[in-house]
Amino acid sequence: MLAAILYVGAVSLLVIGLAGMLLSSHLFRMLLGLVIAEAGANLLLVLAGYRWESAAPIWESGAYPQLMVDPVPQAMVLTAIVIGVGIQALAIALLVRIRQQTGSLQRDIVREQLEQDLDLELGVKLPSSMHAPSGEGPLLSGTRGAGNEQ
Amino acid sequence: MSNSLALVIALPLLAAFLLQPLAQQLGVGREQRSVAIQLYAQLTIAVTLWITLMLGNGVEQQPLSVMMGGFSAPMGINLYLDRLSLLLLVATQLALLLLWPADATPRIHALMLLLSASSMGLALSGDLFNLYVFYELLAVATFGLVAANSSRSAPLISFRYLLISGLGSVLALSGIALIYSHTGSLNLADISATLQHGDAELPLAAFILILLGIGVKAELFAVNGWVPEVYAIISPRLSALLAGVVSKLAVVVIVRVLLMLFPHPEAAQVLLVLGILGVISGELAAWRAQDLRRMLAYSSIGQLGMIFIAFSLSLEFGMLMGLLLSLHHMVVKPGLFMLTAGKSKRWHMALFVLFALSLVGVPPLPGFWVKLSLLTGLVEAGGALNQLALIVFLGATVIEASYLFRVLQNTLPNPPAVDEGHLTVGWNGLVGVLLGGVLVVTTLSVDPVLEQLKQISSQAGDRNLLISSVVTPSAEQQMVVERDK
Amino acid sequence: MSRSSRSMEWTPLLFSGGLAFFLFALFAVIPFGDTAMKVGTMIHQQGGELGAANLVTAVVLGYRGLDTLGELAILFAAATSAGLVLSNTRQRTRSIKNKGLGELFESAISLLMPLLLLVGVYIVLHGHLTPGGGFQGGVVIAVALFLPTLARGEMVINHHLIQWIEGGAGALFILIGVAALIQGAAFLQPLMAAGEVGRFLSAGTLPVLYLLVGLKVGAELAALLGHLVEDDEPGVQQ
Amino acid sequence: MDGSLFMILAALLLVVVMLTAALAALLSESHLVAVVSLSILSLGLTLLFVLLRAPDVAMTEGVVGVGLSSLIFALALKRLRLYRSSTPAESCDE
Repeated sequence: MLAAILYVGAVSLLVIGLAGMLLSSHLFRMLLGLVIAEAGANLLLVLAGYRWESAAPIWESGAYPQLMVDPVPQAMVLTAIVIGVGIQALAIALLVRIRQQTGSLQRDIVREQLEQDLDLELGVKLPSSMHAPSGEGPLLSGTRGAGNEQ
Repeated sequence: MSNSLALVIALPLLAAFLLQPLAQQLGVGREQRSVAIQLYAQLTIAVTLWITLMLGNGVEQQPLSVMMGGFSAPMGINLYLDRLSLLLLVATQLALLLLWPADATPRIHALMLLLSASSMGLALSGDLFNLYVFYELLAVATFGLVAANSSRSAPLISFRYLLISGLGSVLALSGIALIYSHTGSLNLADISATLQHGDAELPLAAFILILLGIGVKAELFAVNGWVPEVYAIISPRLSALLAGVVSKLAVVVIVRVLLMLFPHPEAAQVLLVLGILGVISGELAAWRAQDLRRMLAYSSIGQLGMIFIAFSLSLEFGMLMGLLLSLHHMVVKPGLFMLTAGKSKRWHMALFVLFALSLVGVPPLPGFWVKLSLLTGLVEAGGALNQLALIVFLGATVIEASYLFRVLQNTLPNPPAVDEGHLTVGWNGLVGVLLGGVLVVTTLSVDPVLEQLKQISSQAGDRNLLISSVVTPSAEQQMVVERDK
Repeated sequence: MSRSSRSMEWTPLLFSGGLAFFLFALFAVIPFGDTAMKVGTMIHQQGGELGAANLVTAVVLGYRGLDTLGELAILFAAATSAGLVLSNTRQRTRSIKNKGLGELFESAISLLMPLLLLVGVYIVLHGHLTPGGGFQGGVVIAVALFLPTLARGEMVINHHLIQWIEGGAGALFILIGVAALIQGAAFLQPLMAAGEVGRFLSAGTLPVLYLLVGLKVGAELAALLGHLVEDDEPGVQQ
Repeated sequence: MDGSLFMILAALLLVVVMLTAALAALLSESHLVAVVSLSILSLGLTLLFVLLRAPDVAMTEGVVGVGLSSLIFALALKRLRLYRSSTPAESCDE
């Protein structure tokens, strides 16, 4: 019973987070999705080290307890949590820059902007005529465009 | 002595930590400072190369397993150096030396050092969670390097890369949780020994999770959305490094996990299917691409798909095939990326033709032998999926030829003017020439190279050798190492 | 390739749906409460040899010290990257003068800060005995160092100092590992006598390592937070 | 006491709270509510870790998830102007 509740909780967090990452229309919420999924994965790791009727793996009144839970997954979760918060702060820094440059954090808007910028930078003609077969793109100008960056 | 293998990872980290404080102390001009820092960083890598070569001497007979902290095998973390990881390590170190970014800020140099440390860790580590940590370090360093680009879209591309990579690491972490609750261990060799008898469902599921996780860096189908964007904006040197070397490190980690932990046909099938999908999607997108950089990026997805197909074949044969394809791609792709830098000149075109011919598989270049042997391998393997892979593989070769020659076709009628002022070759061009040279030398000596690679792959595919060299000697080592208690 | 991004909406849905099914099916069959615990049992039996009363600390700094080193490197990479991302605008930055939180908060925080620092250091130094240690204490230290910035609304973060702390602490962690190597032992092998389990002065170099971890984590996080507040206001130059 | 009713009920309650908070973090209109929900999720996770005999992890999750992470997100809300009732640009930088 307890196992079912905990595993369902952990996996649900994982799935809700991943779905949020993939489906959100706002970049900030996508990041929140990642944080939720990480929480789920961390819970799974702790569950992997749990043992019935055991104490925390810490010296108690002169000796280690007879039965202890597994300390290894706990150490791994410590590492994972700290890694997670570092990445999270970096992501916020990136969001700040994105916001400065595109003025928006809506997924569709920034994505469109991104494709325009990339095409511009790489010297691809903007799709002025939709009839031009895409395979016949001006690869040459791509080469030169890249070369001109220096 | 063998304990100093840890320095290969520790020295770049140490250098990275100290780089910024030291840089502030330098009282020289901005330019000299930049040169000094680059020298400092490259010297560090050169020292690790030296250590690697020193320790790599006896690896032909017996792989080296070094325990961190002097603990015994499943309890502590071990580094594992066999001929395969030696080859990768040396290739990585050479690539880092050749492709180190010129005149960059101290922060970039620090990130490059972290990238170096993490890739060496990925090549060496024999512990599942430790691999995850190095994998994350590699990812975070790459985010920074991508975002540092002057391109306007750099932060957004980096952010998207971060999300995909984060998704991958969450999946990998759950896979590790699954493995741990099943085997109670994180050491690859130890898990391998444990899993030899037992049911296959849980390990298979864990393998899929870890595969998707680490597959992000290996440009595996379904988690490779970052590839075209990232390679479009980062410098050719960094593209060459990431596409050429780092992706292969991720591939080798996947293969290690596959061969050592889950040598089940189902796991190989998953790899095969994802490989086929990667080839199809990558090559088609490359064919439609409108600029050279993204074309190369997409084609790299396709070629990594082929590498996955190769590794999914039977153990001894697939290992060799995958290794051949990987090494070939490791030379050709950086070469092509390096040629996208700088003004195109006539000899650039000549080199481009050489690389393109080998990539497509025209005899007598190495690419031909590699593709031919994969072809025969797929025919011999039989089975519906393998035949599908065969068809896809042939189709992909045709498409590859078509888009690569389109580049030439567009270029040859109006060749770039010879600019007199630019007689200097430049470092990027020099690296391109060097890689071309490697290709030519390999063409001239196919047989001995193949012989070496056969030995490497047979050693890498030997599970029992791995288990015996990690789990047993470390117990003895623990007896030898005296701890003052 | 994704100009037709609308039609691709089903892919993530399918992906997460498939994953959900896969994961639920999977974790339903894992043993709970009596997992294999092979390494865990070994550490229960031998973990005391390191002299740490808290076995998690023994794992973090002893058995899996390389992971911790990697983790410090990741934080360092994140802080460096964040600095790189936000420093491009630094030239245009007007020195930020936010309103701050007002007099009352300021004095409250100036009382709170030393207290928090003390708590942080306490947590770090008892990491080998009680729950907590370098990471947790480091975070508390980082927040303590950062609070004045938040209260006064101006940057008081000394980047020079932080760089030295983050670089120096990380380097010392590695150098302690290398010291073991020079003595002929393995990299990161715990040095000095383990001592009596449960005493403050026990567990050899472990508390020293944890102190370095705490300093490093605190410095990295303070740097990260600093980068996040220091930059100019968003959307201004648009 | 592990299989006891208390433990089951506590775990159930915490899991329900956490899942609700997770959904709220992704679905709510306001970004502020989303960030607060995330803190609640972390708090639930912290208590769950205590229940699972992982005091070290609980402490980390408490300090990092409830404290630091919320601080970072609060800064982010400010920097990204995601407060629903945010003041116009001029009034922020005097």
